[in-house]
Amino acid sequence: MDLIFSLTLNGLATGMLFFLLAAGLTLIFGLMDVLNFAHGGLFAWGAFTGVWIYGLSGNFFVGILGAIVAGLVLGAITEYLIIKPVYGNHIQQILITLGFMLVLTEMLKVVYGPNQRAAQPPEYLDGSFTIGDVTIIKYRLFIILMGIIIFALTSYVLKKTKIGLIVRAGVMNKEMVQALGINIRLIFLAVFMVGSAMAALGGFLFAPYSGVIYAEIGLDYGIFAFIVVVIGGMGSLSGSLMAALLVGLAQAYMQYYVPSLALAVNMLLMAAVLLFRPQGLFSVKGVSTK
Amino acid sequence: MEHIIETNNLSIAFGGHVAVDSLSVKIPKNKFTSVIGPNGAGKTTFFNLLSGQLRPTNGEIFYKGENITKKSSTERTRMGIGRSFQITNVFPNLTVLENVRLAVQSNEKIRYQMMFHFKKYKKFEEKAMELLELVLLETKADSVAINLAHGEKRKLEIAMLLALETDLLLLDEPTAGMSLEEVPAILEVIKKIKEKGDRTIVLIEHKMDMILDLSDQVMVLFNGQLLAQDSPSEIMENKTVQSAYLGGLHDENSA
Amino acid sequence: MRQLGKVQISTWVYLLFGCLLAVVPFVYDNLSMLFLIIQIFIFGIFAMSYDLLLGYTGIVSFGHAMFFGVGAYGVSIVLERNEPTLFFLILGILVALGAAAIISFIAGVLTLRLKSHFYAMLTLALAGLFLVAAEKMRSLTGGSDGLIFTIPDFFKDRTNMYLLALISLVVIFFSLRRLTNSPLGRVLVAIRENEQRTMSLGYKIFPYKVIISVISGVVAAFGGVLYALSIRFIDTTVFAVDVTLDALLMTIIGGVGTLIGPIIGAGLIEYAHHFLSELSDVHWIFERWIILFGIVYILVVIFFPMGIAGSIKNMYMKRKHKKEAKVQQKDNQIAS
Amino acid sequence: MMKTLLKVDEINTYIDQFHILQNVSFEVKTGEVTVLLGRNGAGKTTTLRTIMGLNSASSGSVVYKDEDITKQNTHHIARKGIGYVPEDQGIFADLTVGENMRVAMQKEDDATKERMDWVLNMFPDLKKFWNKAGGQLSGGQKQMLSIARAYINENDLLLIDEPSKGLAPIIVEKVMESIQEMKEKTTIVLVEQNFYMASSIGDSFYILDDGMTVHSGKMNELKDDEVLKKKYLGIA
Amino acid sequence: AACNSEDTSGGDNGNDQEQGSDSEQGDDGSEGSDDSASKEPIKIGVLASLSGALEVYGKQTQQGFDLGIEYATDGTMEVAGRPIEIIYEDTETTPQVARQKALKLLEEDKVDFLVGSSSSGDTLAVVDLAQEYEKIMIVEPAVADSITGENFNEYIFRTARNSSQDAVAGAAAIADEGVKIATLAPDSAFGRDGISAFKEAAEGLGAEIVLEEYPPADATDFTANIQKIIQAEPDYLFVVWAGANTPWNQIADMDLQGKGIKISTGAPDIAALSTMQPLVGMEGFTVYYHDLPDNEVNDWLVQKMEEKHGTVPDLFTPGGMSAAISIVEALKQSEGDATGSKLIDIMEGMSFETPKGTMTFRPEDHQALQSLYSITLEEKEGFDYPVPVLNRVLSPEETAPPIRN
Ligand SMILES: Nc1ncnc2c1ncn2[C@@H]1O[C@H](COP(=O)(O)OP(=O)(O)OP(=O)(O)O)[C@@H](O)[C@H]1O
Ligand SMILES: Nc1ncnc2c1ncn2[C@@H]1O[C@H](COP(=O)(O)OP(=O)(O)OP(=O)(O)O)[C@@H](O)[C@H]1O
Ligand SMILES: CC(C)C[C@H](N)C(=O)O
Ligand SMILES: [Mg+2]
Ligand SMILES: [Mg+2]
Repeated sequence: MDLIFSLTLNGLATGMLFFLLAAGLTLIFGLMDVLNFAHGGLFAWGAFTGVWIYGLSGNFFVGILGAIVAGLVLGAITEYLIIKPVYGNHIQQILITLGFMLVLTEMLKVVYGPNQRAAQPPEYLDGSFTIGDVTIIKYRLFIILMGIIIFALTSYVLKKTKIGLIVRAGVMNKEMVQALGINIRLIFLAVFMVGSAMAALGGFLFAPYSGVIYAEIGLDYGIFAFIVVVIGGMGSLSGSLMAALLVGLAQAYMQYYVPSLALAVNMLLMAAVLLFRPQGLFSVKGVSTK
Repeated sequence: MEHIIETNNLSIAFGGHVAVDSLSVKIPKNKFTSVIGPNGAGKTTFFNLLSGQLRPTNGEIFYKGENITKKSSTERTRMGIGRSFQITNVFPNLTVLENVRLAVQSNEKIRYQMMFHFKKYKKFEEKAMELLELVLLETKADSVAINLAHGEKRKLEIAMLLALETDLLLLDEPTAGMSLEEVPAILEVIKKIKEKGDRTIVLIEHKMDMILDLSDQVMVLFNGQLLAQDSPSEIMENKTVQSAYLGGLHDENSA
Repeated sequence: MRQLGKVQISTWVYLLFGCLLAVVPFVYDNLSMLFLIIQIFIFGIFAMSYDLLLGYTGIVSFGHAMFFGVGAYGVSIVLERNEPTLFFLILGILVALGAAAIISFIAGVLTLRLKSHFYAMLTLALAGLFLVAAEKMRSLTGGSDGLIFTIPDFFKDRTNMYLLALISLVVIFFSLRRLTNSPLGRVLVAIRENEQRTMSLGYKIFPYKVIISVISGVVAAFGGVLYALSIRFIDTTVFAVDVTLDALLMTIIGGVGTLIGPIIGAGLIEYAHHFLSELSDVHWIFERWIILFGIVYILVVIFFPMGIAGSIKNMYMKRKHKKEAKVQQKDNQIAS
Repeated sequence: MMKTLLKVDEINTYIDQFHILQNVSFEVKTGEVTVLLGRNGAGKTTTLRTIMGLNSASSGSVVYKDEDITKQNTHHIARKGIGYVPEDQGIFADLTVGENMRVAMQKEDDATKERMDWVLNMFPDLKKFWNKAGGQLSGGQKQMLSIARAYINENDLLLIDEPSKGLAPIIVEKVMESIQEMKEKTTIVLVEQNFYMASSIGDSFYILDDGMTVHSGKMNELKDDEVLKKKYLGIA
Repeated sequence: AACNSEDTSGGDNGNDQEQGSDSEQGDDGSEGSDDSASKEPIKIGVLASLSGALEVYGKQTQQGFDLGIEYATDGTMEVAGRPIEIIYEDTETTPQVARQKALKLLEEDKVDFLVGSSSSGDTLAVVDLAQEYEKIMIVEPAVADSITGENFNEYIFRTARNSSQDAVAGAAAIADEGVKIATLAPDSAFGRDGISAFKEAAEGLGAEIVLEEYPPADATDFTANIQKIIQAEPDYLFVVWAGANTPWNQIADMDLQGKGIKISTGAPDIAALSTMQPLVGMEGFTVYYHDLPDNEVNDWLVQKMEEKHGTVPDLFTPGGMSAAISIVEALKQSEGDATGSKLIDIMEGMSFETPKGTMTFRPEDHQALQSLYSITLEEKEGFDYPVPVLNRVLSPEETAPPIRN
């Protein structure tokens, strides 16, 4: 019982972490249909910038702010220079964002040096407590909380405003949206920036979780974010949440009960979902007959 | 009379909405049948069922006496059911000529040939060119399809259908958006086929003058059901058809 | 008529170019450069196989490394366990290609019903599973230590290896060119453009997709075979996403939907890579040469949005059209 | 004398290297229905798109309410009170009918609500399929949705590209009525192949051919001018 | 283009990819350079990851190697009258590139020695070339056993310690009669090999392995494994880990130490040490930490590093230096003859002084036996990372790995 509880809790926490890494991509890939392979670079930058500012200020939440600002700024640059010319063209998106990913990762080393860096949670989030036989790590509860906040906030905005609709409409037919009097360029820019900020935030929150960050985390976890979005279903925020939790739980349980398959669990899960429910678990898109 | 295609209790529902409702019709061979009905009556859906784009939730379809309900659209095309699409549906980044040539190639059953250059089959290209001339599109042969004006795409659609030389032609609003000046030429093409008398044509149109001019019989669909099936003149007199479909326009609209 | 003539001219041009390349090792004996060119040939073959999917059939795969890896491991395992004789080399190649054919057939049947990025992600997963398998089946693959093996002495000679790769490239290029220009090739393009319309013209699209994915898989595996032979060492990285991404990038940079494009792309990427990384010896400013390498990708998209071969082709077409348009305008003027 | 609302002056539009519009000029008077006629490929759609800023004119000007809008962005142009019904309907296929309408609404005030009621009354099908994805509508229903989307905002000028295409006669009639009704407040530029419709609601017309304006005049003159009709419109 | 060195702009921070024999480097070596110019230089090609994920390691090797040549030649940068020319090539941690660069070095630059590289994959991809071209290759710092094991050839010498040595050292640091040990390592060849060698050594010392856990190499969550470890109630948890997704935080969070389970692992380079803050108090071993060895060579190294680069030598710096020293030493004995076959005879069994004390190339598999260090991680004033403090030096004989070629 304790074991199940502990595995579940940790699975959920890991899942939430994945959600935080993937949430930005739900907007950028799921909603805006941009294959942004530089997404991982954004969370690496968020992680390094956040950790740096956290170190300077000594305040974890200032670090969070720093990461978000870094994400917004980088998002704006990325959208304007890299993404704008290639909306609607997946092939070009792949090429240009992969190129940009190299630039981002390498620039990170120029700015912050090539070494890996340690990251610790602030004291009040450090360590763990026990209930009965179960050890509960404080920072994981914090991650779960942050995940819920981000999810609630984003879904609230998407529900209450037309932004989600407009973005989806803009992806399907940009000209028509403009002809309806909407400045789609500005909206795409804004959504991209928000998505990047979410990525950066995810990167920063990831840092104390793993205890270490390095320039290549973007490369290592970028694809992962795509997996979560695809399993969840394109454009569905709640889908991404569920998918992330599912992956987190699957990892936790597999690692305990079937360790020999743990190495393959992400891929197996994605393959299974794609074979039996290709549109993803919670797709909102893909209803069109096209 | 011999019938080329028959449906038996054909139905399809999308979610809760029954778009085609227990439709049992017979379409006489080598005749010209028109299908009319209000927007959303299920005409296109009916075509989609006949051509295999959609599977019915209920009922059966017989083509030349054979049950084809479970056959794919590809197989049906090969059996001789060809169609044009209401929403223009071509190969956008290929040239107009290549669009038609592909249809000719399929009709000539050259499908898995991978050893020879496609230009070796020169007659395909010639045939495609002929068809383009027929629909007044020869000057656009080298244009990429996506760049065509709307009406030009409609003509391309017709050329592709004709290339398949199918026994049954399902035409879904072929002249929608086509200019006044060119409609007669297309009508001419359709008429020629009709006059040869060896093919069956089913036409969906909202242009009543065309329907009256061409049809041997008219089917009226309404809310997915068959409201009437009769000669064109009888249909025009039908009160329900007048009120639900034609409105006040039907007598003036004969320019 | 004119068109036919042109095809032949380009054929001669390509052949001539191939012959020129064949002379290279005899006049220019910088062996490490030869190795680089061999790699270009190999990745040219691999990228062409990718373009069959991407450019001609409109299928994006993130798992093409699967076939490359199967080819590389196939030949390596056979050679590692046996004497490095010509017989075992050929046997190894056959094993590799056969395995690739079977795997691509099964994978194709399983996955090809999926569309666009769903298919892409599924292939990503499959390749990922192959990577795990290679890692785990250590007695066969050596795990992440990889396999070192020897090959018949004849091919240890770099010139011979070079010629082998070149001949393979040329033969594959011309075969694939014929394939893509065949009636079947045209149907592939139709599938890329509009699957549903292709079906209603009376083509069954599924068999086409399976056929092309098998051909593509086998050609990719052959690329993997040559790769393994050229470095005589392989490890699990042949299954990594990077390998697929390389093929993808080469294809896009060169120009999707043209066979010469992937070869140009392979040449450009391999050479730019080589050149830029050497720059770091020139001055420490270039220590971060990877930034420049990334910028190359970005610039290609901006200046050659359709890839190099694609953009050139396009420019040529436009020029032709402009001329025609002018002629037409003149005609009109005369007529009116 | 009626005021000129829109003046298109000698515009030339290229798409890629193709010279599609060659010195097209026309004027639209406030409160009138101006019809653009011409055969397929004449450049009618391109003209409307150039006004909307969706294609850019390489020379010439588009003046709307005495303001040069030639080089402005599409969404700016639209915000000035110009509505557009494109030829291909421009439905957002994955959005529901309701969502399509919601994206289109520039304001959510009472007047908009009123117009919404009016539109849904005219096209009850839209109300019926409110939660259906736009891409699943029938051809005619899409056309209705496209028109409804343009009607929902308070527009001074409407550019409508072939509205009758694919509509049942009875709906065509409704669309004609609606245009008549709106004429009070809204000026309309109409591209239409249905000559019956064009001639009964049009006030003046321009005929385009091969990217050039070749003829213009009052609609009632054209109706009776058999020679002209035959020459440019192929109507006997 | 890379073989002719541009003049290396003086005081920069060691970013030069290559530092040729230019005399400005050693000011006391100015005589002799005249007549040495006439002599054929000795060329050494060093393969290292100078960009990408392992660049930090590559650069440590590079700095160490430069200093090693300087040290071994007393700053003259020449041996037996022949100047030494070093050419660095970046493998980018890609076997294909490594091989291409190795070929370039062998064919174009005609190097007499190969040194490298930062990853075992890169190294394995080139070892056969050493044999084919009959050039000595010094393996540094790649650790895979197979390099001196099943894939060994006689031209290969390794100054780096191999995985088994690590394992033996790890065992020596903690294993004893009746000690219960659980292990945690990535599910990869590196992890599994490391543990199997460790197990052999630890069991040899009388310890009992109660549990082996192999989470995926890219795992982010280790709690499931740690759960099992807690349940197994070992005295020690021995961890073999490489890669940046470290388990340290989670081990600390799950409070293994509080539950009476002591942690042990190899101490990594300084940057990575800073991530081991939670493991203060841990007993383990290390390959090198700059204040552990007590010998002149190391003193020199520490001082020079401070002068030149403003830092202390890190984990693989002494390795680079050792590789350089071994080459110079061998050349001294052969009197400048770089013929591979000749050198093999000299180098087999050769001992040489390095920052880690005396190393000896074992004749059987050419693996250098060397000191490793049993340490405890302690918090120290003025250090932002836990500092390895010496328990005892593990002698070369003690950590000699089994011969497996
Ligand atoms: N794929 C689909 N999914 C859901 N509903 C559909 C789908 N296709 C059609 N429908 C619905 O079925 C009904 C009939 O559509 P259909 O296209 O057959 O009409 P139609 O008679 O061709 O009309 P029109 O004259 O406007 O083209 C419509 O209400 C439409 O919304
Ligand atoms: N993107 C493009 N590239 C090249 N030519 C184009 C492009 N778009 C349109 N054209 C050409 O421009 C001409 C005018 O097109 P336009 O769509 O304006 O005609 P239209 O008068 O609206 O015709 P229709 O009545 O068929 O809709 C046509 O000949 C068409 O082929
Ligand atoms: C210690 C490191 C240099 C080990 C390296 N990862 C290798 O594979 O050899
Ligand atoms: Mg219809
Ligand atoms: Mg038009």
